[in-house]
Amino acid sequence: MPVTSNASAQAAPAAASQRGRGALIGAGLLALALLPLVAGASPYMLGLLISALILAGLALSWALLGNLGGMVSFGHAAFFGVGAYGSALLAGKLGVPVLLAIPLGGLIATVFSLAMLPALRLSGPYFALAILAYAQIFRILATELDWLTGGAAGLQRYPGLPTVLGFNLADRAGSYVLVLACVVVFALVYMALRRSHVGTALRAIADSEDATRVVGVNATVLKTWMLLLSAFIAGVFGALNAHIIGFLEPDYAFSGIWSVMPIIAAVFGGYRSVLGPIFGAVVIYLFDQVIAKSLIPVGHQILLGIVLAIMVLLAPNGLSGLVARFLPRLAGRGLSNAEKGHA
Amino acid sequence: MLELDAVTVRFGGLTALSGISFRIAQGEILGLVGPNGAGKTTLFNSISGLVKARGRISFNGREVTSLPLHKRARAGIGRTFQIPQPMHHLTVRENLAVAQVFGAGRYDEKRIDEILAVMELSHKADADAATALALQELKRLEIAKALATEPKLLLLDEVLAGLESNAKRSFMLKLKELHALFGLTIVIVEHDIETISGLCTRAVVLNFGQLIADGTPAEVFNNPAVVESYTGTAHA
Amino acid sequence: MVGRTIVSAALVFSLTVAATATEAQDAPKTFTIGAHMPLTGSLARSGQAFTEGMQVAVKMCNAASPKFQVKVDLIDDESTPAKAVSAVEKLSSDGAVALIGGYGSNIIGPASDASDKLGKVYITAGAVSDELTKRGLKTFFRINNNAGYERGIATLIGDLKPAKVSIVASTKEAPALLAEGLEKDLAAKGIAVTVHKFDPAITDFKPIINKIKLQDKPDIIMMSAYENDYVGIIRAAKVLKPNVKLIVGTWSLATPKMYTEFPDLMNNVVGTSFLPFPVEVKDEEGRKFSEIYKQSYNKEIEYLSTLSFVETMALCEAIVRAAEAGTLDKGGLAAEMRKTDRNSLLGRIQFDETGDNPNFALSMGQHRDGKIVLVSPKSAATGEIAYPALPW
Amino acid sequence: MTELILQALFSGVLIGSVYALVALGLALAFGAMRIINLAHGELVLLAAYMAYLVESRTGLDPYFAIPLALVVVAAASFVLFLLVDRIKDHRELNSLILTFAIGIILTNAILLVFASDVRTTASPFLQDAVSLGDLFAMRSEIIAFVLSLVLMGALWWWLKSSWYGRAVRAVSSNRGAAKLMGINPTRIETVSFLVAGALASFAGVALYTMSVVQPATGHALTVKAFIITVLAGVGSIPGVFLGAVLLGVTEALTVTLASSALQELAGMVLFLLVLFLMPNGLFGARARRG
Amino acid sequence: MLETRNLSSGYGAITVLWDVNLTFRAGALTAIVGPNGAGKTTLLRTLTGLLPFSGEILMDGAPLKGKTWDLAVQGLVMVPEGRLVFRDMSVEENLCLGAYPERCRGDLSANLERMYAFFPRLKERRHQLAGSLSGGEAQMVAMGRGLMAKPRILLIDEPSLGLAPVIVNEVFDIIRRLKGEGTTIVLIEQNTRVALSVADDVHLMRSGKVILSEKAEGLDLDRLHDLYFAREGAKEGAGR
Repeated sequence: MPVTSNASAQAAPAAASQRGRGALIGAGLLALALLPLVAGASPYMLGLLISALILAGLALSWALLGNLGGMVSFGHAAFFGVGAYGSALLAGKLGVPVLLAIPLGGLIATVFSLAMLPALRLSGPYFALAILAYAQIFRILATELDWLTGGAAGLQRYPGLPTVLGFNLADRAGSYVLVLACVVVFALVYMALRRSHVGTALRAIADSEDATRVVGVNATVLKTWMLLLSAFIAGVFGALNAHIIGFLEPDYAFSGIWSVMPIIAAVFGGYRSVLGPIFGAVVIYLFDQVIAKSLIPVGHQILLGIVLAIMVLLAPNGLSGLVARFLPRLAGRGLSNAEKGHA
Repeated sequence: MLELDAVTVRFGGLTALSGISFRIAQGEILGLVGPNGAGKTTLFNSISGLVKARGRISFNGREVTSLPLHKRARAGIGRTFQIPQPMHHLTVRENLAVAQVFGAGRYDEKRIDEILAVMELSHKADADAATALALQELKRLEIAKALATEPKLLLLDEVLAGLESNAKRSFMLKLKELHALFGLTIVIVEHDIETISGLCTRAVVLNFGQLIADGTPAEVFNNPAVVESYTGTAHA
Repeated sequence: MVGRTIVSAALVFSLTVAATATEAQDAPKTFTIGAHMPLTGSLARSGQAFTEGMQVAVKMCNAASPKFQVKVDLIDDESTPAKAVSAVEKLSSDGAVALIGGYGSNIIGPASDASDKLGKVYITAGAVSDELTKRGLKTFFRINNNAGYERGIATLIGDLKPAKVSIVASTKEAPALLAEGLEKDLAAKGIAVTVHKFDPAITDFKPIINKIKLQDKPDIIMMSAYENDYVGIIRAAKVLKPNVKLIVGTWSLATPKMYTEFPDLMNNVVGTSFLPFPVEVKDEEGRKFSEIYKQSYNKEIEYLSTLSFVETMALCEAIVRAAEAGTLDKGGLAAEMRKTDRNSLLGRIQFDETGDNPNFALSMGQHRDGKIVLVSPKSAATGEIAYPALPW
Repeated sequence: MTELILQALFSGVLIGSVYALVALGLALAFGAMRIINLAHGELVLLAAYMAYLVESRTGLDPYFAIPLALVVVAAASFVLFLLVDRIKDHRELNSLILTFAIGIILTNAILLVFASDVRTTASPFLQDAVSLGDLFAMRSEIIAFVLSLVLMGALWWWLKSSWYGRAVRAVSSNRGAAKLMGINPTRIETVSFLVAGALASFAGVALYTMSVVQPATGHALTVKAFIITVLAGVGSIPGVFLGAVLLGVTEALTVTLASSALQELAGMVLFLLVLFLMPNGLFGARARRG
Repeated sequence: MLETRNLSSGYGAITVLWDVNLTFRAGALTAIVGPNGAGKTTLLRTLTGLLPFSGEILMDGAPLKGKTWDLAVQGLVMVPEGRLVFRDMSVEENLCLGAYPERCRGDLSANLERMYAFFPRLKERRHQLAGSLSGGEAQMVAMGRGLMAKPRILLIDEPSLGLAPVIVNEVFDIIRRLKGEGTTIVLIEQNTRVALSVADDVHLMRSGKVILSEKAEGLDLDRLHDLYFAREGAKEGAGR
């Protein structure tokens, strides 16, 4: 099955200018992302940004499943935790190099997600909460299988990020660049996928599953791929986080935070676009940690709740939807397909 | 080319189709006739794989009875829906591209252009399917989408309903053109005697899920059972 | 629209933070101690108690030292490691000279690592895992450890010489660790032990207690858990009335607060405690602590507040000593910390090479009609243990 | 062993009866509006804190808090309905996210107002043991059990015999046809949210008397309630009751026969098995797959 | 008593009804016949407020106002096809729901007895779930439910749909009795002969337009069928 860009399917000049503008926006964003390094941000700022980018990766993975797969997950912590444990154990117990263990962690999360295939037949809330159940089950297993996972006491002596070519990935700047690179790579993968015929077909499934299937699309297989890919991405970021934090325990690795925050971030940023969840994660995380916390030291998540509620009610397409509405020329189709027909 | 043998469909206690058997030859244009609730759409659904049927359906000598939906599409069974179901958030061209890539297993832009031209949709190629198209255009898109899968058999569900007589006549010509151009075999659900007579060489009539007549349009519409199935018996 | 405002607000804010970071060290005689505590989520209670003890210590410290003043900057770490690490980094860049850490080894581990990288002294009373002191950090200190809890409880139980003990333990990290250690300790003393681990989510403990009642038939039920679990477990025991002689628990149990809130459940229950109640503090410091605490928070001192009071006092004193010696900004604080040797409500405080307090041992207190009587070890005891004795 | 199992069954039934109250509210709102209210557990929790407020401030029995809880929780439920009703697009997804957000808001609001301390009744009377032969329970559990049965009976009667109740069932059964009967579905949805709020009020007070509550408890309650509605299938009160008891008993038996650490696991596995293998739930009349 | 003026309506961007002008006389049974796709059900859905429209609908000379449920309360009651009963409720509960408008609630048991007298078969099955009924019985439940609302105008949607001829006769016997009681009825039917057997006025619809409006008495059935099937040579035309 050919998975090629359908850019050619659009009128050529328009596509070229679109691509040009896309590249320009991309370069601008990347420059913006590298600014903290150049400007010499404090380790604290970098630390915040690293956490925000981990969340961004997770939100991207959540949005991919939600947007292309048409499935809302309430249990992305399942993939995140499995990826974290997988990578930490590979590196800690088998001595696999950390940079190899991280993608393998993602792969292990993918393998575990195979257990969720029966859930693909479910719709809406049933799927969402079935995944939540998986996250709980994995958490309990991680607690109970203490010969492997160290049980409730967790894992703390496994390698951190290495130094590559004299570049220490374990320090703040290094970790930041690595996590940023991963976010960029997966965002590009997501974009390419969305523009491919498979991506078009997946959008079509969201419109009308029957109509799409009668033209030869195997909806189940495509959705399965999206679940596996989403699990892989979440697993990779779980693994990254594990090696940056240097400590794992079941309650942390499978914490509800990893299920909740990506939803908030993606909805806030606009889960139907690629960049929305990433921006959403960065903005929401910084808002929560820097502003909300200083306003309400205890219970500052109430502000997150309020922001989320307001976004769902007033701007269901999130930030990217708002951007597309107010700055249509700047945003173009690259930033958001969200507004089309969803208003 | 298509063979139905004792095809039966039940929903719970309700029998929607019972023991339907007939054949369609290569190149035929067959009219499928019957009052509301007779089982015409169910028959389409069971041929295209949307509902599970008992009995035997074979297509080009291959049994497809239990084949999943998308595999039947790839085998060459294309269909339209009575209420057009475009992929809303895709452009017209994207609609066709998806159908072609997945249904025909290849991507050929020339052919898409050709189909767009034949279906008179070229000017709308990059318009959003749901928001920018009128009903008649949606119906043409519905057919174009099916054509993009490169079907051998095309099942058309009331594509002519709601058209003015002139529009109907020109659309009939269009269907004949398609039939010749793409070497299709067509089954069409339609109520208009005029249309059936003008378009089809043969008509099959369903009522209460049973096949009650099979013959040339003239034969069929003069069959008292058929007329009665539409108009009912005078109440004594 | 909303989003854009937030973005710009966030940017402005973070720039301000970055700007103030460089100016913060202007005040010549006031030093900032950074602290991160869980103030939200299920551990918020513990964070709150820690914070209270810490604040009292700062007040007392400042009163005693006219030349140097200390203040505390507090950040909610939400019980998540990444946020604790961020907090350490933020506090440090805001000019904190040392850090006081929150609750749970999973938090303390990464946070103290970060602190070590920044060269800042980090002290905690909320992490008992042995792993933490095996890392060879030079700036890490703690006043309590799992070994101490284990020893305290094992001593008490060993003295009572039961034939059989059932341990009910939460699968959370610290309780699970303690239960594991105790199981070994008690077995070594020839006591038969069964452990019942439970998921922290459960609320109905009757099935566990019934199993203990009908299958284990122990002399003592030992609870390694948290407050909400204690209430559930003792309630279930009160309903099923297993034929045991004593109910023992650990942290946050033998406190006046627990008795005030759950008077029907607590009588005769034994838990870790440093002080009897009504407070009979022999030394001046302890008396003052409980006085100020009562004034500030209108309640009796709590177990966790006591812990954080002691660690904060030790830290403040070391800061003052280092400031006087002029080594504070030259990394001399860790050395000053190692010189600590003082008596406290927890007994003698010293820090070894790993930063651990080798003297840490626990007293056990028993609820007795609204009073708390220290019953073990013999050296600290203020009364005889009531045994057998039950809340019902 | 028999004694153990009998006690486990007994405990399971008692706790299950309160789970049932929690789940009924969720199921009712779901039936009428096809929306899973993810803030339902927080509504229950809100009622529990009202009980705490009344008990700690006035020294009265927690049951006296029921009127206050009814007012506060029904009001919260009503506001929640108004907000959910504003959602027009992608209702299934957006309503999930919205109610989820409201759950976060309520949890943190409770935390801000009531602090994170563990709360439960202080009444010695309610905590006293009651024994039925070899079976033991707390008095508050027995009261909650009876309360739950009475409320379920009342709800059953209401749905069966009152005009509003019938309308609620009609809207759940076939929204389009209900309109033709002169039923204004929006009004009926409002009513069902109010009734769900009322059930949550009772459930919360009962929970406060027999268990401990903390601000973070709400989410777990929602998940339990959802599991029960899945076990029960859509559309029957006895189904919800049996589903809830089944969950309670499964949990208690897991503790008794295996390990208490696996209790939550058992619930989740049961949930997934029923979800995957029995599309109609154990006792439900209708399929839930679209 | 009910009248439409230049009524157009449809689904979203899709117009199905084009400038429909119809008058339904009080106390009469008006049948609207036509092949499927003609817009008959769309007309009914528009009249009951389920679809937005342009043009006017007048009841007793005043524009019809309100949502579907308000119209039901005002006495404009629709009997949908039998599949739209409340399947998981009993027959009696279905009937009770028909009396939901407040003006009908008072004498519920008398009202029920009246229905059971009309449909003795339903009395036998009063406690059975409506979802388990046969097609004819479900149709009777739908009609009984509509009658419980004491309608001023009863709109019946294709009562013969999917029913065997014997059952169709039974259903139409009931409609004839209803008409005898003076209820104003609008009947949508593709089955022309049965429709004509009970109707006072007949309208033929095709492709969203009314192409024939006549009194049922003396109507030339062949001409009707020529128009119905759009047979060659048939001339469209409306005449009274």
